[in-house]
Amino acid sequence: MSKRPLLEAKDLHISFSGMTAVAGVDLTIHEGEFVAIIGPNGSGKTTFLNLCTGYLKPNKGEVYLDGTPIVAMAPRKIAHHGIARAFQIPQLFLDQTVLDNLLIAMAAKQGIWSWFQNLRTARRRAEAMAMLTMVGLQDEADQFASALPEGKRKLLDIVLALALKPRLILLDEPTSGVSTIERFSLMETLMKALREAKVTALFVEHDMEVVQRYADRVAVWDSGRVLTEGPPAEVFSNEEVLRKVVGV
Amino acid sequence: MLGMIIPLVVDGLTNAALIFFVAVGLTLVFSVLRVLNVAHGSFYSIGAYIAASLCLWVVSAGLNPWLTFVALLASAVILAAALGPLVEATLIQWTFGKPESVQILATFGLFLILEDLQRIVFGVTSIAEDTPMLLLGVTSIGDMVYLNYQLLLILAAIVVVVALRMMLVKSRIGKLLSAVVFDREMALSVGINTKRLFLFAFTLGVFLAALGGALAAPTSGAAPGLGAETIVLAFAVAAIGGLGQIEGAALAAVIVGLARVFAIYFAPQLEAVAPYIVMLVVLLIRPYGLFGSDQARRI
Amino acid sequence: MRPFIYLLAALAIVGMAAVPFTAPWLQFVLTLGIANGMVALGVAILLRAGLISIGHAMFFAIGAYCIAFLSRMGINEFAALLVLGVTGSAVAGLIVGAFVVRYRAIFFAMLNLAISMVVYSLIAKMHGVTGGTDGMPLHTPTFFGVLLDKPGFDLALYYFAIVLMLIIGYLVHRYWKSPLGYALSAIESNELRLEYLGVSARSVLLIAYVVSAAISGLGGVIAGSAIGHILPDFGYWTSSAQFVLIAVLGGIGGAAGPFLGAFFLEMLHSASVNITDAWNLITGIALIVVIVFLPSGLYGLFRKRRRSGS
Amino acid sequence: MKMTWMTALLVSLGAVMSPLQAQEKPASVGVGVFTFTSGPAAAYGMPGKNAADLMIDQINKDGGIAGVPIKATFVDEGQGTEGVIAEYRRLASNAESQVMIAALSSSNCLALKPAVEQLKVPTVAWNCDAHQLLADGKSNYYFRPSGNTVSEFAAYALYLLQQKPDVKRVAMVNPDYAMGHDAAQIFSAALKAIRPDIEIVADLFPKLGTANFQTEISRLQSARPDVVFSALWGADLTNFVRQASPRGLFSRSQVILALGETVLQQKSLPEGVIVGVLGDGWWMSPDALAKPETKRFVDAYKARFGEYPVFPSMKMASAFSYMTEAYKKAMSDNGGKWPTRDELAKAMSSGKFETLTGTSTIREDNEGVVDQVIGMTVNSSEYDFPVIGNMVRYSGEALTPPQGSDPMQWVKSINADLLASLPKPGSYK
Repeated sequence: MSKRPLLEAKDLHISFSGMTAVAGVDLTIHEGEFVAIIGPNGSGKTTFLNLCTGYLKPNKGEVYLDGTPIVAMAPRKIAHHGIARAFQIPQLFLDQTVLDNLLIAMAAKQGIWSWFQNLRTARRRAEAMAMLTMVGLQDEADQFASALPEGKRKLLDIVLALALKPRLILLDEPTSGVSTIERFSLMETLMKALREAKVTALFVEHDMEVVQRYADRVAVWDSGRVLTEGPPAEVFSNEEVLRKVVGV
Repeated sequence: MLGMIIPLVVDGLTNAALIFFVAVGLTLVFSVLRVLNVAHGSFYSIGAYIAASLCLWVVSAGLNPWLTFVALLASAVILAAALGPLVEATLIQWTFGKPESVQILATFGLFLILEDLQRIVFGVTSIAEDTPMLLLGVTSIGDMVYLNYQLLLILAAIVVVVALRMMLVKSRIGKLLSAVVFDREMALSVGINTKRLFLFAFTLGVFLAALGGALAAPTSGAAPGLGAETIVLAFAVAAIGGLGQIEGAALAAVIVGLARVFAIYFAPQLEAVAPYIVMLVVLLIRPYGLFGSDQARRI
Repeated sequence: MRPFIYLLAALAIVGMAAVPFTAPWLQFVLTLGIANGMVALGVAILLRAGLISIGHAMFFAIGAYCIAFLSRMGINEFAALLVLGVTGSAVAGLIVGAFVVRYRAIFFAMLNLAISMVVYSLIAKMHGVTGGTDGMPLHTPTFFGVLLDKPGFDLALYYFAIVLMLIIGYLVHRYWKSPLGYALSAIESNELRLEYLGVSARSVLLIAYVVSAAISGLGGVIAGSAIGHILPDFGYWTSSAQFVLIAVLGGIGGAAGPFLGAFFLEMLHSASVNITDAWNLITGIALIVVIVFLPSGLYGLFRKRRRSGS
Repeated sequence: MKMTWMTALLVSLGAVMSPLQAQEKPASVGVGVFTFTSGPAAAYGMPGKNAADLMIDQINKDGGIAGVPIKATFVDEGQGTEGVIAEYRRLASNAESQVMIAALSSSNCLALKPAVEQLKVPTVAWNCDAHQLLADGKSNYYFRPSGNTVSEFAAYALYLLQQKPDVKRVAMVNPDYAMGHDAAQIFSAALKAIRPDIEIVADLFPKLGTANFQTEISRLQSARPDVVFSALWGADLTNFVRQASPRGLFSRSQVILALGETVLQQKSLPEGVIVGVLGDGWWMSPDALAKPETKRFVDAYKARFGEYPVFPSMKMASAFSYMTEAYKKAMSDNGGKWPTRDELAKAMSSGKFETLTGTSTIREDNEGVVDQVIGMTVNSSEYDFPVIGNMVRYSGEALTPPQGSDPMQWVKSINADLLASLPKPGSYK
């Protein structure tokens, strides 16, 4: 595993009407890593993702993607630079079919010239079905996204992000709202997909089992700061972490 | 110089007062029901027709002429009572949760219907009864003569602004309205009966529009085509003030009123365009209006 | 059932082609019907993105006034007028669009209304240039090099309009089936996701806006040439609303919808004016009935049939 | 090659489409009457429609046109120009419709013109006075027996200069559309042609359909004009008068209401307002009242509609008498046969026609030359509202720009000699 830094956050600050949400975060994610962020609610985890994707602008600090500063960019520009995102509440085109959702994402990736041909070209279609099959959504291909159960919505949301063939994918609580039974099957499919696509991943997660099992590295957040970071084993033996975050 | 300013101000405010009544109703209904009612202008013109007819009747019946003032108010009440609940319960409620295009079109359909009903009921010749205007007489400011009725209109508009604000902060129903406007979901979740509130708000909106028409009737009478003219102007004013903003509507009305006055005094050619140019400029600088926010939620 | 629809469509086209011989007066009505249908189609493109423009009559008017000015300047070939008229309204669409695509929902509607009212008032005002409310005459141009008298030109225009309707209809159909078309409805359903997919909603809308303005201008060119006289009323807000009305009446489910709506309305109008002059009342009721009972417009009637068929 | 083939096809199709023409007497004379029965302009449209109804009844009672009864189809101009043209074409395509009386609004007339010349139906412009309509002099089927705006508004300037020679400051309030701007242009040009020293102290254009004139009135007060000229009409005029009189406009300035005759019966006008009838009306007009048919028309109108006819009524009535006379003329020209549309058009295109209010002489360009009657409001013993007195009747020849000349140039050419040559106010009794 190369240790080349892919995403570097340097001294990020942001506050909303006096309320500090992120207070001096430094975090580096290396190529090929699966990094988990854990921490109590309101410790600024999602805000951090918003900062990394240009949805929010920091009051102070920088974010570099492979050396390029990106905080000033709009979300769509950052998407072009290779960061894709899946949301805590899946963001889908609910009035379209699952297949069309994915086809739109792929067309978006393929760029402006693809915009004038038919959306459902055989090539794109086949590619899309392959992806859906990989994550087990092939049977729902022609269902409307609005008809999907929460777990599958999550999956589709992630697939849309993957369709951009990103270098880094940000996952906001991929397993939240998913039953404990489905949880691991979802993570398995997800990890399989990520490995196949050779995507670096940063995911916010509440389920400690999931974190322990899948993360290479864990960053523990508390009130807008990175409390500590390191391999899961190490982090979960840290008293303070156990007290503050895991709540034992 | 002063001799120049006074007429500008008085005329500006008179213009403003008349536009304000329609705009504030429109904006109130939008803020509460989130429906832009294209038929709102028709309530203004029907109000004018009823008022004029009532006054004509009062006079022809040889009653005390001061009763015409009662007639003006009564006609607004009558129209609001007759049309408000009816329209809200049938058409408007149906449009809740529908896309804007549907809401606008449904009310546009209503607008078309009301325009013709007016013509069928009241005919095509303009009617008016100026007794109220004449009763109040005139006042000379400098070498300018003004109708006291004009000044009354300005007063009435101010009263309405204050009364509405009072109602919203003091009265129970007002607080409920503000709650619904501020956060509809929350309001629903805490079990506020929005159905009744919407009915009330819409009827109030109709009343305000009708009142505007009624108060205009003694000087301006009622004539065909009033509705179409009124509604675009009301749109302009409501948009300038920020949809859903009562004080916004008031300020916008004054701005548009003054704009018209300045046009008439200094660039008569631009009179007709003035309100729209103001609207365009304001919207390009502040797309959500002077007092408006993205969701146009506050009242 | 699909073939049934195509058969129906084919019959309709044949029927239209026969009109000049079966019911000559209808020719003019239908020419206008096609023109209005064009504008409504333009409006429909934006409705796809959930944006309602109460101002598209301005592009209709701009298209019409463009050719009026050009013919005053001595350009007297229909083909040239057509191209330049459409270009003119497309350019106008680009300028206006650049401003309005930043806004959504009611504010988009309002801004369009405001701009169109300014355009309308200016056209009605500038007597020296536009002939004010009396409008501008339009001399019968040559038709692709052929010099025709007015009846001949009208007839040629009529058939040409039918062909244009089919071509434009097909192109818009393709547009809606392309990613660009899907992106429109994506803007309505989830703009955030679209942005995160790296797509600029504004450029998607700007393209749509320019296209719709161009098509509306085309409608203006056809209507103007058919009437032979251009009036500011073309751009008044009520006619803008009429175009939205037509689009929703016909349905935006397919490119055929707006044209269905336009023909329906023209027929309804021609039928009602002879019975009563309360035609506002009738259109109003028709409109409400349709949006309440046919949420996907007249076009929905055929769509349903097709579904149940396949 | 291909092109010529195409031309041939299109031309032949065009031929197929042009309606058949009836030589033998039809069962009825189909007449399309275009006027406003909805919208603001209905204030003028309805008096016109009433007059049309009445004329048709009377003509048919007297045995119709050479025994053929008139069958009218009314078209509402309020439906918008596109609808108006569509209806015109539909009616024209029916061989039964022989004549069109269209329209009230100048913009509709101008928009109809291409259709009129194309479909070759004799068409009478009954109330659209925009001089632009026939300016090109090329019209073969569009006729206007009722005169145009140039003579109508120039007449007011001349009357004013005769009545109030010392006038210095003039203010104008006109509706913000073509007619209003024409009125302002013609009136002021005519004044300045004779008295360049006259100052226009205010030139206002309230939007058509304005309900609130308070600001305009203030503006007029502050301008302190000797004379206020206005071509407002319909509800606008009523509102203007209602709002202006209590504020003393009428007592401070000499007011001219070009279309004031239409509101006389509303009892709202004070004495001494200069009003006219845009042509030769019937009010107090010796010539008109001398005609028994006019008397009959007026009385019947009053009886049926509860008010006296106003100038739109008279213009509509005149359009009908013009039409009937044209038929008689055409039939005498072709030996009693029922005329084709073309023969009727030919008959309409020249000659002197008796109308209810005087005569109209049709020129080469199909423009009717009519006299202009102007007066001032005076209280009268026979009516419970002020009527027109101190009248003058200017001959049409004197006030109509010669054919082919640029109307505005002609207005600028008006001079003191012309003024001197005209009869004086009060001379017409």
